[in-house]
Amino acid sequence: MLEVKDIHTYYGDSHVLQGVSLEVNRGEVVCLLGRNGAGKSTTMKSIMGLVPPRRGHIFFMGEETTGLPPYRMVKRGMAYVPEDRRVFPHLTVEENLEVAHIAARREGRWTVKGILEVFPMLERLRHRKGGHLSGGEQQLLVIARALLANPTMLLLDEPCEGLAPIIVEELEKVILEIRREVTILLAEQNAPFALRVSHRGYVIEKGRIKFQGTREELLANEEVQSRYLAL
Amino acid sequence: MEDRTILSVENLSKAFGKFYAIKDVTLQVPKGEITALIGPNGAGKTTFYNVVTGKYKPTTGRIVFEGREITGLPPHKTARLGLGRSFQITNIFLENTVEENILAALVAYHGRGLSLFRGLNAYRDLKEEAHEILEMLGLADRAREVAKNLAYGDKRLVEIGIAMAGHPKLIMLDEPTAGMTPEETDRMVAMIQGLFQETGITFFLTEHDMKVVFSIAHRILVLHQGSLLAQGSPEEIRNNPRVREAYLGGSLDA
Amino acid sequence: METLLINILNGLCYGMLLFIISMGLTIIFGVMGVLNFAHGSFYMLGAYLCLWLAPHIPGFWLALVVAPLLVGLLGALSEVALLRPLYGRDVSFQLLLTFGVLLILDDAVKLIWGPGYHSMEAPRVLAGTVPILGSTYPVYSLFIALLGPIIAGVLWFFFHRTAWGKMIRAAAMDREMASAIGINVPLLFTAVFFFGTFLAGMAGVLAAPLRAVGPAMGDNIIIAAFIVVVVGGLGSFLGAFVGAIILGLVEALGVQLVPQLQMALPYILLALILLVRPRGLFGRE
Amino acid sequence: MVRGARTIALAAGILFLFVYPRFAGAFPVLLLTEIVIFALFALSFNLLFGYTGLLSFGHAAFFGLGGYAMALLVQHYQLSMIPALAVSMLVAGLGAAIIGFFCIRRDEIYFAMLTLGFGMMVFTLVHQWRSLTGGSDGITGFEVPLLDLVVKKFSLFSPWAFYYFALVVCLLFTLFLWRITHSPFGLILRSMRENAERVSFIGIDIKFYRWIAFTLAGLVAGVAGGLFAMYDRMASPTMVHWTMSAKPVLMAILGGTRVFLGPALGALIFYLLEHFITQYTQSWMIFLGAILVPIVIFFPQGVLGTLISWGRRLKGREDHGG
Repeated sequence: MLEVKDIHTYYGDSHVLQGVSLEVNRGEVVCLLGRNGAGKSTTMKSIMGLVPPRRGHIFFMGEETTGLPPYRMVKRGMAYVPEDRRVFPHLTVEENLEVAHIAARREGRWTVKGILEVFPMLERLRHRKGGHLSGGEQQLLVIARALLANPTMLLLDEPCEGLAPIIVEELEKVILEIRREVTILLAEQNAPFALRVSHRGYVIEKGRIKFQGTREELLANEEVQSRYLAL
Repeated sequence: MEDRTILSVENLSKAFGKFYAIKDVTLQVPKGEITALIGPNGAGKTTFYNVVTGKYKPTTGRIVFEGREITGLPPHKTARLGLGRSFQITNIFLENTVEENILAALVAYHGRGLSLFRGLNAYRDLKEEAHEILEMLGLADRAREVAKNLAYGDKRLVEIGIAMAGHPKLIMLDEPTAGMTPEETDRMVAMIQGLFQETGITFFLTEHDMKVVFSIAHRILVLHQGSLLAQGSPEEIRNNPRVREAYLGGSLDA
Repeated sequence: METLLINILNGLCYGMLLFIISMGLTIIFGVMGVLNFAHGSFYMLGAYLCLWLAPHIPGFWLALVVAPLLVGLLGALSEVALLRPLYGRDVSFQLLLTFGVLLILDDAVKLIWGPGYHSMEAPRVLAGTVPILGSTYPVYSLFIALLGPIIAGVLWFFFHRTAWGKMIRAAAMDREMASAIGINVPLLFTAVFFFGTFLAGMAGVLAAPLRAVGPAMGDNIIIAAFIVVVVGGLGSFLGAFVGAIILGLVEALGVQLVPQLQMALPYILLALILLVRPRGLFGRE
Repeated sequence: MVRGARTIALAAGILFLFVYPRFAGAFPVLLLTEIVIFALFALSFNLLFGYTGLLSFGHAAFFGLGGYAMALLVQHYQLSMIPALAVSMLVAGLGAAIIGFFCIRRDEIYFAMLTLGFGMMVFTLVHQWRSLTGGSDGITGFEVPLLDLVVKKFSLFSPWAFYYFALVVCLLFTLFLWRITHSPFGLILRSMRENAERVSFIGIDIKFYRWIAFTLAGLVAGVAGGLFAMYDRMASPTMVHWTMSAKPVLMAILGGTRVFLGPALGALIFYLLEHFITQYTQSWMIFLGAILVPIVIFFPQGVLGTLISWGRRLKGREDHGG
């Protein structure tokens, strides 16, 4: 479904991604593991078109999408949950959801009403401003917002960051629930969490993929664990 | 006790609206040691830095540095008293050269900022000192490079260099190894340990990487949801069940 | 007493004009981060177009629709052709560029319509005066003072109840994220610039029967509009409304109460508010 | 190589400024006088904008204060040139110190708006205080004072004499600004432009430094204003209006704010454009605008800044080739 071929991405002069390649098949949850600054978020942003790569190719659903702006990616079925959550702070929960639904213009399972039923916590907070939610609530809102594009694939960038363990458990349930319908690429520092919900994983370090394998392979490889993941 | 403590914080709170980023934190930082403050993202570490160094005014509480109350003093005053800090997000003067980055801090420390009519090049002593600092950081050959062209790890070193150039009595590092590769992290840890042994400055740091924390800190403080959860020696923290439960999870087993 | 009332009405009338202009300015700034120096010139252009169109199409009311559309189109065109290459560059370049547009428009107007001042009749329905407390007051001014709140209501509805309005607000808060949920941001920017300059043009048309139409009218109003949006809080809807009323009243009452200082009053207001409230009355940090 | 080219260009430029007018008619000399004065005005503005990161939109206030002070001193007290200019400089500096005290409390767009506000208050003051300033007519009808160099007095009546006087004064103050920007103080200013918050964490009171920079910039703008009033034989409210404040902004960005002499080159380009366009048409603004727009788009660092970076790139290519 998604194929990233040897992309090189820069921030100004600094060469952040130095040839990242990865693949995600339909129905999979694939995690991208690595430390802060290893290039996880940049990979996600490159795929989404927020920071287009200077070299390399990205194929989504069989077509090349390298360099397409984010809104065109959304139209093709890609949704993105950014690392720092980024709800629209002065829009209410409901407006945050509405805007996403209107903007994406993709019909499918999810509607604003439907999603509020699935996330009862958001239903209770529907008139609250996005900026007045707690971190966990914001995280749920942003995932719900992404789902309203009725995506075929979801990019989840560090959903656990800064969340209390109880919320992380909640999040785990949500991901396990939606992965039945949506293909997911998950960037995480929290390897135990990521490996609980993923089928396969890549380890990224210094802008390069250092290791890839199934969940079992990653769990079994001690060198990877101690060297890259600090488990 | 009194003279062993360089920084003492009493009942410190900082609220943003209704949300308390720091709640009633009391702690002491002993002189001549490396103290680490740990806690999950969002625990309030950076807010703690910002309140202590004067970027934010605390909502309540008292901060005493070297026996002198500094509560609410602005950053330029706390810096002049000897409180140096580095930032989590690289925070240097990107369009200036590496040397100028360090020189700016030296100019400030030596009180030469208001010298208008003598060229910078005439200040041999400052240049030499800047050179020494760059040498110490291993950046001497990059002195004339514009800072924005440095590699990420080197930018982080410049960050430390700016803080060191202020001749601090207490240096507060905010995640010095954030985003670094293992090699860069090792280099940074060695650098911190080297600086500590050479200068005897008191270090205070926050850090994500538990290996780093447990290898260099003499004392560890754990912040959780804005409150101090525990403090003690690395051994005590390692074995504290509340800490393990709330934050560390499995990550201490390495 | 009557003069006071008359002056308050004058203030409200001028304030409402300022509100419409400032609203355009503040939307453009809020969403795109561009401080549009040429905004006053678009306002001026609206007035001239009204002057020119009203006899042709015929009528003021049609001009009220057509002229702002033309101004908005010109605005959209200049956004696409001139501003687009500058996004991501230092803000000062956008300022300079819109200043260049201001120079062009100001001189173009002089070339086409001459350097002199023109005046225009109010539309027939709104011509004449009404008695108020023993003196008389022009119906047209009263109409503007009442139209302002109506337009404010319409704009409020647009921003809070319509899909486009909500998308514009979302893009104002976080441009990158707006794109990442599927909003076509370049198109939205053009639309916003169209809409902002449309409002400027509309204010120009409304001002045409009220104030002298001349080449300097844009340069005078742009500074007033800057003051309004800064006093109110950059990007704030409510701020533009309240700021415009305050500035309108300050100017109108200043004429009566402290005539020597009247010219300086808006600036004194600006300085005082900024020194007390760094982000304006309704500004967000 | 770039450095060598720069030295040569600079020497050639100064040589031209001294030699050319000896062989030129009155009109080019007058034009050149205005350029030199405005170059200094733009350079003083750029101490704030390019070096400290503060966009002042009221810099004409100090230009105007200098001009009015000069005109009043010459008209009422018959001061000779240098003392009159010195006092005007101090008056403008004092004005800048007072206004700066308030303005430096805010930054970015809010600083720009505050300076605009205070600048226009000064405008209102000179516009309304008829008895002192002549209101909208300004102050006219004074003689250009003698240049009293103790051993000898010179008349500055001829365009040539005044030009050389203005040139020397402007070069001296340009040198003064250059010295400042290359001093430790200048380094702190540049660091504040890069990252003001970080500067406060190295122990610098950024407000105080901004205030000093603001005052110095006002001081030098006052010199430019004083010269301009003598050049124009008039001090008028247009000298203080915001449209006058817009000029150095325009010139500095046009020439390049990150290069010391960028604003001076900007002033030159501005006046040459004005001069050549007005020969052909009354509506020179439309052409200025039409030229400004592509310059803004294609010279992202201003003309001089972009030229220098092209030079560097060229040099880089040569180095690689050799």
